[in-house]
Amino acid sequence: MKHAATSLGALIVFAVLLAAVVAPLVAPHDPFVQDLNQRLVPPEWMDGGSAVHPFGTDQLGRDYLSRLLYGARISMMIGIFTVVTSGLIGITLGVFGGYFGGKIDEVVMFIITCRLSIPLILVALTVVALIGSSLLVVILTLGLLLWERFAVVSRTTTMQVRNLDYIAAAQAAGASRRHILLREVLPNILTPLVVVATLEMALAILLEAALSFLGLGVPPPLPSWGLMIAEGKDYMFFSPWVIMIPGIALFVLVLGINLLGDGLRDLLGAARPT
Amino acid sequence: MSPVLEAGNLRVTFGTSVAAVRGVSLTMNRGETHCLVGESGCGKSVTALAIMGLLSRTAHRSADILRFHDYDLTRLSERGMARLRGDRIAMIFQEPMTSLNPAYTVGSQMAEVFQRHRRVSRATALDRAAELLQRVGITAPGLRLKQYPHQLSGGLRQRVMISMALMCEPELLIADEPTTALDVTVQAQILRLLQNLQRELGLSLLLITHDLGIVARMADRVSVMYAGEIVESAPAGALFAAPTHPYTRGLLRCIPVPRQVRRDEPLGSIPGVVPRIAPDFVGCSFRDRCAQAMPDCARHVPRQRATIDHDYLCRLPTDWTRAEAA
Amino acid sequence: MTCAVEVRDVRRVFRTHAGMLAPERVVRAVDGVSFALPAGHVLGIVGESGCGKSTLARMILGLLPISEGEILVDGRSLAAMDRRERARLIQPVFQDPFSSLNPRQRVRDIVALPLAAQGNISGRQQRDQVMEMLARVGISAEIADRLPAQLSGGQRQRVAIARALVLHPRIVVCDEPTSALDVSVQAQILNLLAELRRDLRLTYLFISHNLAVVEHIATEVAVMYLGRFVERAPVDELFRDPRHPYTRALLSSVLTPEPGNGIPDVGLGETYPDPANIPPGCRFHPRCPVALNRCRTQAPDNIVTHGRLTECLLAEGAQGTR
Amino acid sequence: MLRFLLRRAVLALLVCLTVLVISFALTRLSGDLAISIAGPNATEQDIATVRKNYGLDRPLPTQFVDWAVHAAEGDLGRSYLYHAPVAGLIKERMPITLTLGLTGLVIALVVAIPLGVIAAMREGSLLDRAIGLLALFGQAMPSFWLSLVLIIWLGLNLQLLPISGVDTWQGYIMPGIVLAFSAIPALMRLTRAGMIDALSSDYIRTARAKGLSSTKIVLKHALRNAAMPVVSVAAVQLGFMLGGSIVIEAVFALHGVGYLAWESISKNDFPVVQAVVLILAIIYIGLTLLADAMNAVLDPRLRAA
Repeated sequence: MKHAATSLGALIVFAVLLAAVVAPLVAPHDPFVQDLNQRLVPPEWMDGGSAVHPFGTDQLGRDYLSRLLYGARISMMIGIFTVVTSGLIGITLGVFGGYFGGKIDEVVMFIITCRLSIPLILVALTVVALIGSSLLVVILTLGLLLWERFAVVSRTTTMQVRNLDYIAAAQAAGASRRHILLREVLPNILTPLVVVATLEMALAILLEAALSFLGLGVPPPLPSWGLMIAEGKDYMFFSPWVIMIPGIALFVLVLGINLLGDGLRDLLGAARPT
Repeated sequence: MSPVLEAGNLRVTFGTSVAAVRGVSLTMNRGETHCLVGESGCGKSVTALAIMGLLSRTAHRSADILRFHDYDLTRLSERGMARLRGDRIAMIFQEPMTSLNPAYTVGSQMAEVFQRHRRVSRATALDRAAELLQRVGITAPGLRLKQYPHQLSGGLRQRVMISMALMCEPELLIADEPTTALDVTVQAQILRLLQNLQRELGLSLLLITHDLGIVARMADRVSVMYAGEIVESAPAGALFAAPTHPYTRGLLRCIPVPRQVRRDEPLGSIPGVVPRIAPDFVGCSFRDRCAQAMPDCARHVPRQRATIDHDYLCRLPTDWTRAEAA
Repeated sequence: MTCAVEVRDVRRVFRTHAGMLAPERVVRAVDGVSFALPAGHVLGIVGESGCGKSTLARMILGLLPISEGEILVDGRSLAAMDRRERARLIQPVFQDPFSSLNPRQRVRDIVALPLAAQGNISGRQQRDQVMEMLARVGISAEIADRLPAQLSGGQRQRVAIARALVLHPRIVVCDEPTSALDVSVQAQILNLLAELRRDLRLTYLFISHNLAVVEHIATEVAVMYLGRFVERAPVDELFRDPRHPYTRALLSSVLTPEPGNGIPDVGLGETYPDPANIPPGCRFHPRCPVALNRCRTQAPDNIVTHGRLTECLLAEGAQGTR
Repeated sequence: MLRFLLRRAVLALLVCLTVLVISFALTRLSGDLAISIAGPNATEQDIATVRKNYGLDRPLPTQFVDWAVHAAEGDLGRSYLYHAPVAGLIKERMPITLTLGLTGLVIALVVAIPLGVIAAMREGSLLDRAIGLLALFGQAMPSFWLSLVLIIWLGLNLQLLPISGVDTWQGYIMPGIVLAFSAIPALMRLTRAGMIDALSSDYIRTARAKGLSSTKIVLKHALRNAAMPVVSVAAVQLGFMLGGSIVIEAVFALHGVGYLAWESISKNDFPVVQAVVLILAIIYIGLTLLADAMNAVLDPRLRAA
């Protein structure tokens, strides 16, 4: 059962990734073309739906399936690029603090505390509002904000590894600091960091959706799932699918990433960072 | 006189692949110190936990006989077993640093066992605790009762563990490597204390250790364990005078003994490592490391008697050691 | 002749903090140790946990900065050496073979590390030297491709020894190299260490809490208590004629496998040594069975009698009674 | 000990100061603040007036020091939008956000701790996995979407609860549940991990060897030790929840501090944004200090020897 859950997670993530890559090839319509005669058409399986718009249309008559597929691109880009940026920042800080200790560690801890004490969503919203909303701004903002768990986990695991005798043996063997950090420390702290990466990826996707939902994330008419929910909000009482479809997509993707993370943790035998 | 504890063909398996204890039989009489000795992973601790009913849920225990006085432990419910534990059978563990709950005072942890089994007030229980702390050589029991475990040194914590085990005057005390985590001088103090208490209280002591020095100084009777079996069992004097199983003999040659060192002469050693034993293993588990091994050792091994109360699990005749010496 | 290792009044202080409301602890882990070890000798350092023996070892290996004092290796100051040079002279073997090998590297890469760190040895040469050293410690070629998790405790310790010796250092610091092992394996490793010392003319600093093991391998012994050497003597003399009361307590607490002798009374009290709180006067006096009043105030630092270091005010008198 | 407390206080002050600088710098990111304030239809003249009126023509360091000094005195400036002191606005809105945050935390603890304990006691069982899956669901649920779904379901279809505002206490239930959802997975996992650690510890084996009843072993010996990290994480989570309530306040139209901040960001009312960031940071720092203090009380090892 555990394996099944992991496989399911991997399958979901892979499917969304595939959808993101091939969206232009498989999308039945142009996601940006409005057709005011075809507004709020229900999905195929509901009364009044048709095979022309399998997932129906939105309030501007845009094909919902196409928008959903293009939306996958935004979520995956946000997830991947944010994790790369924040991972680089967080792991560098954490490993340096954990390995060198002393004053350097105090500075790292101070930076982490400062980051933790600034309210995440508020600051992200402010930055996007001030610089202007675009996909790149959202990625950079989240990347620069979401590194603290990488830093905390890599710091504590580095501190544990640092006290192990094989590090002392490498020092006694005359190995350079570079060698010790890259070859002795880093490979041995990677396992929990893989799990952190999945957690952060999920969080980044959710945050982008939340920012877009609040009107300060990815700008319209880009089909971000969060934005789709925000735009559909006013019509949700009579056309609930406009929020259900992107919401479920978001939920399933994030669940998939978390299932994968959980499975990786079990496979790699790492303790789950909290 | 009936034995305090009797185990016959005790077996413990974990899952389907690991047999930790494979048919251990032992008898403990009143006032006797029985040492179970062997290297790590030989099943000596699992044997103790199996007797106490403290195995994890993944373990499976079976036995032909497992009796404590008149209680058939194989049939006793968990609730019934809990009533015996801490009252008539007590146990102390290897790690005094982690065996006490860090969140409660020494007094609270000692009193709770007495309150549980004797249904007395907390004040009475604390008085009893103070009395026992004094008994194990702690000079300021009033102060110690109010302290938390982290405020005590390892030696003091082990004294606390011992006095906690003695709260209800048990008949059987199981001590699982009680001094392994302690410094040598403290180890000697704790063992001396245990020995004195055992004699004064007429305790039956099942002492589990890997240290043959401790065995020699403490034991009335010794059982040597290897790969889940008792390979040799004898009174301490007989075992050290005439070790018969090749493993026992090998083990004795491995220990450097102070003031008997002959420099430039290597210590005796046993080649190879302890094997992993599956439940369906047949034959002698020591045969791969044994200089005397023969083809027949892959078949069932008989338990032989060297003398009336000295037995060993090996095909070799009792007098094979004379040939080895020659 | 220069000594392999010379230690001059070395000290190390640690400051730790347990929590928000706890006071700072100042631990004087090593509190003034001096000795000179000639090449080819084995100095056994014995003492109980927390006596500072591992801290001393780490300072000698250059892994831990010294608070005060000086360490010379092969006649030159350790502080002035670069890491490659130091690695060629002195190497460690640690206690726990489970944490002393990088779990992500194969045995051959672990043993090659000291060679690779030198930076001027070709890959082919590295490979040859690694395989030669592995063979020497009894590790076969097929094991060289395994990960540490696939080895037994004894095999791991052999790998650790091969790594320490692959650069052919002059000095090896063994920090409790057998205390994590079973007795049957301990004997194998002790025999190997003794054999390698003879063949490769090594100098050992051998740290252990087990007096019997030290007697077996050492040529001289230092007894450490709360950060200082309280007694130091050639191995035979120390075991034949221990002068410090602590040494005598240690010796009497060794339980030899002689049935019927019972457990000896080591004569030490209920107090335990705490390196954060070193008593004034003789640091051993609160536990000492023969302490006099003056032991409480007068520190017996560096008392040498008849060529032997014995940090005890009663050493002379004690000698007479034996 | 005094030195240590002093150190902590200085550190907390430094963090506050850094946040002050960051939040100030943040609002100056856009380049010319005056252009944003004056709005899209403003003329050059308007912008110049704004710049003069708000003191934005002074050098940045002067502006910062001026603002910081006033902030230290409790004067957080005036809102461009409400034309009222920011401090008063926040004070007025804070009770709603705090009530929401505490409601969320209480719901989260009431759900997470028992689930965590049960999962730990049945480690590896189907029940444990079901609870773990539940945590994953909670983690994957976008809170704004969950809010909308609850509004449709509980508010509209079943007509059980009000869909916006906090005119009655029932108004806090739905947003509280949504907010709790974000904290439950972490708290539950922590409880479970702590309980598993505790249950497999040597002192639990000792307690069993003493013959104690299983209820006593679990509740007295294991839970006490497992609860210690939960306390500090709960405090930290409350800090995150207050910061994260912005989304939920926006959906449910709760006029708390989060809503105020959202409004201000959308309408370029930067004195308010700066002040909210600062206040939330101070609350967070206060909560971590509180958590440390509570741990020191709970864990005898952290108390003075």
